[in-house]
Amino acid sequence: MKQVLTGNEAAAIAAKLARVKVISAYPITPQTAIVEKLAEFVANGELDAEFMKVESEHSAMSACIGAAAVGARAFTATSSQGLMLMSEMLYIAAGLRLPIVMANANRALSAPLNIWCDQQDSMAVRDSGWVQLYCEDNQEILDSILQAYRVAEELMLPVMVCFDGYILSHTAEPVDVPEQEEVDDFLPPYRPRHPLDPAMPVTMGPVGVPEYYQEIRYMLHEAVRAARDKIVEVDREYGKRFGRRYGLVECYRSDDAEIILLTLGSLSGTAKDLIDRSRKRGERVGLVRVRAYRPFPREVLVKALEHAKVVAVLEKDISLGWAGALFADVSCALANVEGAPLLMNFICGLGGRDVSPLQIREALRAAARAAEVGEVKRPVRWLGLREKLVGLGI
Amino acid sequence: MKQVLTGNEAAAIAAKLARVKVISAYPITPQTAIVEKLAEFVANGELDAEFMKVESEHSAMSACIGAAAVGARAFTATSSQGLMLMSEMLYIAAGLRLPIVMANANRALSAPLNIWCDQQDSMAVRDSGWVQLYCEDNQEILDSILQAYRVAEELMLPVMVCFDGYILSHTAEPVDVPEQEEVDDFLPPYRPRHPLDPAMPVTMGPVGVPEYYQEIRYMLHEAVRAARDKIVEVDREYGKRFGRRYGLVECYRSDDAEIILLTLGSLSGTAKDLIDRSRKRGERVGLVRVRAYRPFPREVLVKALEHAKVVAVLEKDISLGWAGALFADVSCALANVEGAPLLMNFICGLGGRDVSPLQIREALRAAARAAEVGEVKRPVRWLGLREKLVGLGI
Amino acid sequence: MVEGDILKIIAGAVITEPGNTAQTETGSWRNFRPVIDEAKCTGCGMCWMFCPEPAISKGKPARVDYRYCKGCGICANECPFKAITMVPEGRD
Amino acid sequence: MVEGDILKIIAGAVITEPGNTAQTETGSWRNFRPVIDEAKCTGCGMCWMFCPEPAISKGKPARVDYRYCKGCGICANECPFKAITMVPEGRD
Amino acid sequence: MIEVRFHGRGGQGAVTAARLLVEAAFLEGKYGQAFPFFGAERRGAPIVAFARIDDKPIRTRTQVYEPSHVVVLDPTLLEVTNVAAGLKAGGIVVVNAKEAPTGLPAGRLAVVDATGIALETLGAPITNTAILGALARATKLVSLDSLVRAVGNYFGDKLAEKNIAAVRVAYERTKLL
Amino acid sequence: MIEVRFHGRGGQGAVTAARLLVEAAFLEGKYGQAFPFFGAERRGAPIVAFARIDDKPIRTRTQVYEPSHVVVLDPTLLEVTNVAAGLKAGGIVVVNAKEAPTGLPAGRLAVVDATGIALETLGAPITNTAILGALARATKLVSLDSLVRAVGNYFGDKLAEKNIAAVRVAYERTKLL
Amino acid sequence: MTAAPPGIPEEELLAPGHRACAGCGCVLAMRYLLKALGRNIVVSMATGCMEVVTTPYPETSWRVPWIHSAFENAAATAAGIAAGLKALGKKGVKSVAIAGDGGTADIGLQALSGAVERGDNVLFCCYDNEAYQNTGIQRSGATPFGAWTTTTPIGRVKRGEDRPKKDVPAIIAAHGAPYVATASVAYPLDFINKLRRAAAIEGPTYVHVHAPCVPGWRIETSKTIEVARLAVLTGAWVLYEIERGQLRVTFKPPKRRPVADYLKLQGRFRHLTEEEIAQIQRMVDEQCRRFGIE
Amino acid sequence: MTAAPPGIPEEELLAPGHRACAGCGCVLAMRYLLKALGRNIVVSMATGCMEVVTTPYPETSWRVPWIHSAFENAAATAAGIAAGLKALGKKGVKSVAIAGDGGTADIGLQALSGAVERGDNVLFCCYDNEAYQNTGIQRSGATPFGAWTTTTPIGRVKRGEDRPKKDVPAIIAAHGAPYVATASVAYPLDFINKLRRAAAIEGPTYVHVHAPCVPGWRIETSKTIEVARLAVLTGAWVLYEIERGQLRVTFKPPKRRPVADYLKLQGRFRHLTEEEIAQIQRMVDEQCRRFGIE
Ligand SMILES: Cc1ncc(C[n+]2csc(CCOP(=O)(O)OP(=O)(O)O)c2C)c(N)n1
Ligand SMILES: Cc1ncc(C[n+]2csc(CCOP(=O)(O)OP(=O)(O)O)c2C)c(N)n1
Ligand code: SF4
Ligand code: SF4
Ligand code: SF4
Ligand code: SF4
Ligand code: SF4
Ligand code: SF4
Ligand SMILES: [Mg+2]
Ligand SMILES: [Mg+2]
Repeated sequence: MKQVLTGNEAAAIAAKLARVKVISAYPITPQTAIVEKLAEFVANGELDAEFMKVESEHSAMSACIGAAAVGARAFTATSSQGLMLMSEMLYIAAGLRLPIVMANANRALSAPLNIWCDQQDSMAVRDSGWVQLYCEDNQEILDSILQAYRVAEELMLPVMVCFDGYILSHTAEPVDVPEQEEVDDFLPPYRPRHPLDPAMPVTMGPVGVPEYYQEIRYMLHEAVRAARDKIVEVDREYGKRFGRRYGLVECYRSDDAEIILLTLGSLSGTAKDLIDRSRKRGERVGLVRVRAYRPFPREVLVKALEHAKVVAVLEKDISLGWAGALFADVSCALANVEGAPLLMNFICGLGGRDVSPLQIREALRAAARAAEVGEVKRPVRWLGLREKLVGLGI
Repeated sequence: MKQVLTGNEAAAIAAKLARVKVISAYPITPQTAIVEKLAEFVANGELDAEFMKVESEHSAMSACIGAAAVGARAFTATSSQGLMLMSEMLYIAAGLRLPIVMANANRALSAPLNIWCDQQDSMAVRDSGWVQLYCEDNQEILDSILQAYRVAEELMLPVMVCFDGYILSHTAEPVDVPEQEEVDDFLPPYRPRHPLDPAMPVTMGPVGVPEYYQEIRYMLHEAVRAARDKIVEVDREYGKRFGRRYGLVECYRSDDAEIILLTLGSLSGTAKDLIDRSRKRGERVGLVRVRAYRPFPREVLVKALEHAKVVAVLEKDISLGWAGALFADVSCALANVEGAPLLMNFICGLGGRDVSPLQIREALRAAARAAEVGEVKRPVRWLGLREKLVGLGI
Repeated sequence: MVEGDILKIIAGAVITEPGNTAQTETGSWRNFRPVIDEAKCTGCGMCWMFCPEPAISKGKPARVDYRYCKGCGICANECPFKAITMVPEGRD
Repeated sequence: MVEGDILKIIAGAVITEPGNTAQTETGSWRNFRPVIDEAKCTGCGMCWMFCPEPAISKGKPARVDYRYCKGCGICANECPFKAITMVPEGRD
Repeated sequence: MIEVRFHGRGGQGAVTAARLLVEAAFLEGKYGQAFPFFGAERRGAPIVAFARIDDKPIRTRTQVYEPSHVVVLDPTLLEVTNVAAGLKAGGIVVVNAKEAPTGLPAGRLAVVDATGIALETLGAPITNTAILGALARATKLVSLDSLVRAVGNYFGDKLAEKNIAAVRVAYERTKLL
Repeated sequence: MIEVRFHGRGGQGAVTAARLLVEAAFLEGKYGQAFPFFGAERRGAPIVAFARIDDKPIRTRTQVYEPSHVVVLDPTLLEVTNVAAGLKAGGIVVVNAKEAPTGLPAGRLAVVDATGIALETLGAPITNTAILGALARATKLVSLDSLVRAVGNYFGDKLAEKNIAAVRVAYERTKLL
Repeated sequence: MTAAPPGIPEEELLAPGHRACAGCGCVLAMRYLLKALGRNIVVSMATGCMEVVTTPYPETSWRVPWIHSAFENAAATAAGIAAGLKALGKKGVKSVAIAGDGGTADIGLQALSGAVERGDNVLFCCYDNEAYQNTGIQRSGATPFGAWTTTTPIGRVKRGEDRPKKDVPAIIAAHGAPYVATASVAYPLDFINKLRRAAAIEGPTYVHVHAPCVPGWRIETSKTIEVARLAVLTGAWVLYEIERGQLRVTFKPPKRRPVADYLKLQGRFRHLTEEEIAQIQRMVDEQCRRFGIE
Repeated sequence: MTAAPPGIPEEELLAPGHRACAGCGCVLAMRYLLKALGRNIVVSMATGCMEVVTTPYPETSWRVPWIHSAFENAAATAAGIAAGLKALGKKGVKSVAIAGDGGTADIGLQALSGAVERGDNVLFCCYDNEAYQNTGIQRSGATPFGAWTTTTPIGRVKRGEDRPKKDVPAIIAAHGAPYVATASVAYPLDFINKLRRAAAIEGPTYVHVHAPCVPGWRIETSKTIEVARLAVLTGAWVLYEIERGQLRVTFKPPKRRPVADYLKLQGRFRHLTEEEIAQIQRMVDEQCRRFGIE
């Protein structure tokens, strides 16, 4: 049934449809409404789950780890400072191979404190062994969370479903909510392989001595890599059942494009509108949106980008003093690729700065110039800075 | 005066020579001896500082923030889980532009728990706005910490001095310890610009609303970028005074090399010995060691690598499901560079796995093959895995 | 801070003008306005003591600073002498 | 675990053989060996109760499992009947 | 695509108003988007919210810079905010006020005493549903019927009835200037 | 480059022994590196430590796979560890034992009753300084004099004296087999 | 009391123009705190309503040196400040940490506990509005039994908060802190005196002030003080101090009013049944008995 | 006692071959704990000596389900386990958290406090060896006054730990936990009985067991039990339980021995002067007075 839902509501409903058993989360803007909604479901008896009001995000993730380890389907949600505070536990959840699903409403990092959208938070934990999916709209949030449990439980990996704070979390729009029975068919109950169970005692989280540690990490690495195929497989099945598919990356009018915008998350929508307008003017521009950012979909991307002259990577994060994370990863994917397109990086939308069509157009124009001269002078640029800014303030 | 010192001792002595005012740290292997040594200095009256025995690393960094904010020179040290637990505060320390210096004894991340060396920990916080220096030996640890305070205080940026756990932290070797007076000449007392002081009340860490946040981040980004020149400048002065210089990157027999090993930290030493041996056999191989990893020294690196046929990046970290962090960054630096060398990534030395000369030779051989065929098939490979490893364990 | 049309930001976003929220007149938030009956006011200071902004100055009579008063009505509720009335703001 | 020469690791490094440290005989750490005087031993069980490994079994006389006994000497110290003597291990 | 900006004060329900508008449009088979612009402000402080309505799915995610219409939930805002900023040519400003405010260009104004109506129908000065009645009347963006259904769906039984009354009464009493 | 492997038990001071060897070499103008190989083991468990000595700065940071010499601080280790593993041709095994242990290749063995000497000189079975005396004697890696100075620098006054005695006595009593 | 006590300093170190809700009890607590402690302090504040409403860049309401670093570490930051001041030889400047109940009882408890355990020279003030108000009224450890919040909603199977209020003052007292006190914004002089006593002690001291939140408690903006006063007059909130282990109740309500008088002004308790109210009355009675209040 | 009490179960759920130091008191505590609680538990253990020595991959000493996730979150992980067990309808399985004194009093306090505040069905056991032993003897909040550790060295201007031992049982009792108890490895039956009582309660319970560490306390390997017993016999460590607020001392030393008897066996107290010992004696006397011990 279609309903008008905010991104947060879509996430909460997805968790409910997934019949999560343990919810353990801590309030933080702009994610809080997810947890509030789930509290309501539980209070009303609509969802039969343990709702844990933990005292911090570190404990939120720790409790999910405990719950998943005994074999309960666990869910949490957070943002920004919350994600940072639990970052130690993210690596551990992945290392323990526990299929936790987390919604992250993307928000800027302190200091200064800022509750608005950018993607610095989830980017900061991109090495952790979590699968990361970035959503473009509220429908995708709901669908991705349901898919996430399948991927997570089949590969024994945690999955983070990321979506832009406020821009999606607080925006209401029509979302198709599947029926519970259909979801139940798609997503069977979690059957853990080696749960903590007195009937069959196991030890989890031992000391990984140097004789074994690297192999254990390698297995985790390969499992995350295997998620590429698994995401595609699950997505295909989901598509058959529910009529919606997303894939690892989405290619939008990019087949014959000379200039390709590479994006993550909600700004892709605005960019697509702009692409349409540019196409109308005969400009050969297109867009590729990375949905599965970890594992990084190298092969698909190389294919999607290989015919472009310039790829302009727009992203809402920055490895301070250097470049955007997506930009580095795309560069890495295209390393050794002969005739690879020129690469440009546009940092934008930090801390809630609106990414206006004007800014995207500026990126397109810069890319067009680069295509013309066949060279990129300043690979990393910032979009939407207030113009007259003085000094380093030092 | 030359003394036989472990890396941890060198770090502690450096902090003492820097006349740090507040030490706030939490024990964690393999860093603990730094703090123990400093406790001894303070207990003996050799160092006039407040020694805070905080209850966690999150508080260790928080206390450093408080101390630095009132204008006291602050020092801390950590590793691994400790770094992860304080990661939220790392972004905040940088955002507040506080010149804290931290020693990080590089150690693997849980799970599984592993107390041995790799560089996953500091890599995990590479976006945070901290300057990161990686040391090759104990002398460099001492020198880098002294340099770090100059860079930190002149640019109002925190600096992390990273060195390999056990491999340096617990290895004793000769270190030249400068005289206190010489250090005092090089490093004057910290003079904060806007300390928290009732005589001139300021507000630090406000809410960075969307109207300003992006500009504030941009300034931070530019300050970190400015650290490239500052590091070189301070290093030059240090060299004049103490006779030792390091620069942003170290080039070892790389000028005419066809194959260049790109490294971080202590494994560079082993690799240099190997390079010498290969050179003796007439192989045109060299090494480039990245000392300043953040800000990433793009220009110097591009120059150092431009004539190579293949660059083999050896690193002790992995963005799980993808590639090493240094590899992605080097790819990014070389993006758009015409005739850039082929790039290969070798993940090695995780969790204390010894990086033997054999492994490095394997990397060199693979690079040589790539140079021959002019193509890289599997860009990311693992060195030193125990051979017969089965499945994903799922 | 913006000076002229130039954005000047101190490193770390440090604010060096203590108390400069005073430049923002939150009186505009007000829906009801406290009006002091000067005859009834004894200058007891209770309204001053309990105003969260603060937007009342002590004295006989006490005086409301309408630039900041948000119209919460605490002063009226707490005035021991019922000297303050809240009247609707801005409409009509 | 290593089976044959193949390394088999379960995802997440889960260990499915509870108590398998027993395959590691820490008795090799021992410098002193507890020797029980069977005549004196009453089978009171105190040594069994206080052995940290555990490496003593209850009974009259109690019996030390030298595969695991690290030679700490607690049993000797706690035996109410002084039935246990610690003798240097391995040398001569 | 139609874009509507709602001006209110924190706590007055401007965000809900935007959402209800989108829900009503949705009931008519349209697509929509409702979203707030939140600041660090608390209740009482001026805030804005937005709604977008279109016949095809809405992909754009930027702020609304040039609204098609503007809705003002609280007359006191007229003094502290330029509510007509960026308003598109032909756009209508729907204002909660007893009488037509001055200073706003005539011919593009709809006025309703939403506060009075809310007090009448709900017994509380919560103006967000009443003003939607006025918006529907002034702009024809959605039908009164859809609006009534959307309000009905959103609120619990008792509240629904009262809010529907507010919508209807406001729809009737709106003055187009 | 000379590489020495020390076998001891956690808590016995094998790491310190390696370090003192390097300090002694350093006093002779050489370069050195001393480092432990730590496991999760506690005191009592077998551990190893390493020393490297060379005439030029030592850059290599790998483990020692083929030691030039081996030092065994505790005779009980002979039963549980293959102390001669990887030993280079011509390398010497210096063992703390009352009598020559069996099973180790002869001609490459130096034996000293370090425990006895330690009890004599220090009053405690801490063998790490005594065994260094034996190592110096057997391998000539460092002179007795440098060793004595290194030990003197490392320990506090009282302890220094006793440990120096341990070194000297062991140097004397070492039997080369 | 029919006149403001003369003991309340005139100087306003909290500027107007802050963005707190009309009628906010917590910002009043901040105002009193600054009056009590004066200019020679350095404030470390946790994330929360008071931080957010007082420092929208480029503006600040603070006329004393102030820093915010994170939510959970007000005490640790303040401990670093105290250490820094000491190391720099700056005498006479007090390090003051301020946090909401969430930043104190929950996510910030450990940093506070650590500072107290170490004996750091920090005055910690918790303003207790009984929920995470900044994020929109979620339950905290300090939320009282029975209260509605957005994470303890009133539904078919759950009816509001089901745990008693976490007793942070008792927990800090159990640490052996030299001074622990409770206060209320309805009793400013008592609050101010306690803060001054706390500040005068070299070492870790703790003052916990009860301060209503308009939207969080669902009260009328004008009732903030009335509600806070009723908490004390009903015995739902007890004003006391513990100095070096010695407990002293600083205000005994003359004749305790029924707790319903306190509850009924607040929307967050609207759903309570007679029975639930009786249960709360029993909890309050028990608490008062412990403090020797009739 | 001249015979092992019959109440001690025979079954060994902790396997030998673990890597603890010879004479470790803490691993003995683990052994007793498993005897007390049996097979129907799930253990969540904090990083620390006991975790490290019992689980060197691919080996484990645990014959019950066991997880280690991090240092500071044994309680939170256990709370998740309890929630998971409940959600899955697994009755009769108890969630047990174990941590050292560092993982309890310092870095793990908040997670513990949160679990207690929420009323989670978790039995938390702290084994207290009075320092961070796993990392090589650094002071923790639970390190006693006067003790040497590597971060409280004996130097010219500082002489060992200068703060009293953090009283975690009192802090947890102040949370209103239904059961809080102290124990000692020298009194295994007392310890076992308390664990069983704690496990039987549905809700958060806490048992704090004093357990010597050979290198950390600088004692002889054979003296572990003797030293632990002397702590109790001198009154330096008091065995008690608090059940629903009721304090009961479970063992009163017949005639208290001077605390010096306890201190002198331990190298960590070797540096103490007569005067310092007298000061410690006064602290112990004061503590015993509080507990009604002569
Ligand atoms: C690590 C972290 N988690 C969550 C948040 C989000 N957050 C900010 S303030 C706050 C609630 C504050 O509650 P309290 O301390 O009671 O202060 P109040 O807002 O009620 O004044 C929360 C949950 C955060 N900033 N950081
Ligand atoms: C976040 C974090 N900080 C520090 C450490 C290092 N660490 C591991 S165990 C330990 C000390 C444990 O002390 P305690 O809890 O008393 O247990 P014990 O080792 O004494 O048994 C420390 C500091 C860690 N693992 N994680
Ligand atoms: S409280 Fe009333 S009487 Fe007292 S000063 Fe204010 S207005 Fe005047
Ligand atoms: S109405 Fe409120 S804000 Fe205005 S003066 Fe009275 S107390 Fe102050
Ligand atoms: S303690 Fe002594 S008497 Fe008792 S069983 Fe053991 S050896 Fe025998
Ligand atoms: S010596 Fe120690 S380990 Fe051996 S049996 Fe006795 S108590 Fe057990
Ligand atoms: S939400 Fe509550 S605490 Fe926050 S400013 Fe408003 S009234 Fe004050
Ligand atoms: S260090 Fe102490 S606690 Fe750790 S295993 Fe050894 S004796 Fe036990
Ligand atoms: Mg609060
Ligand atoms: Mg401990």
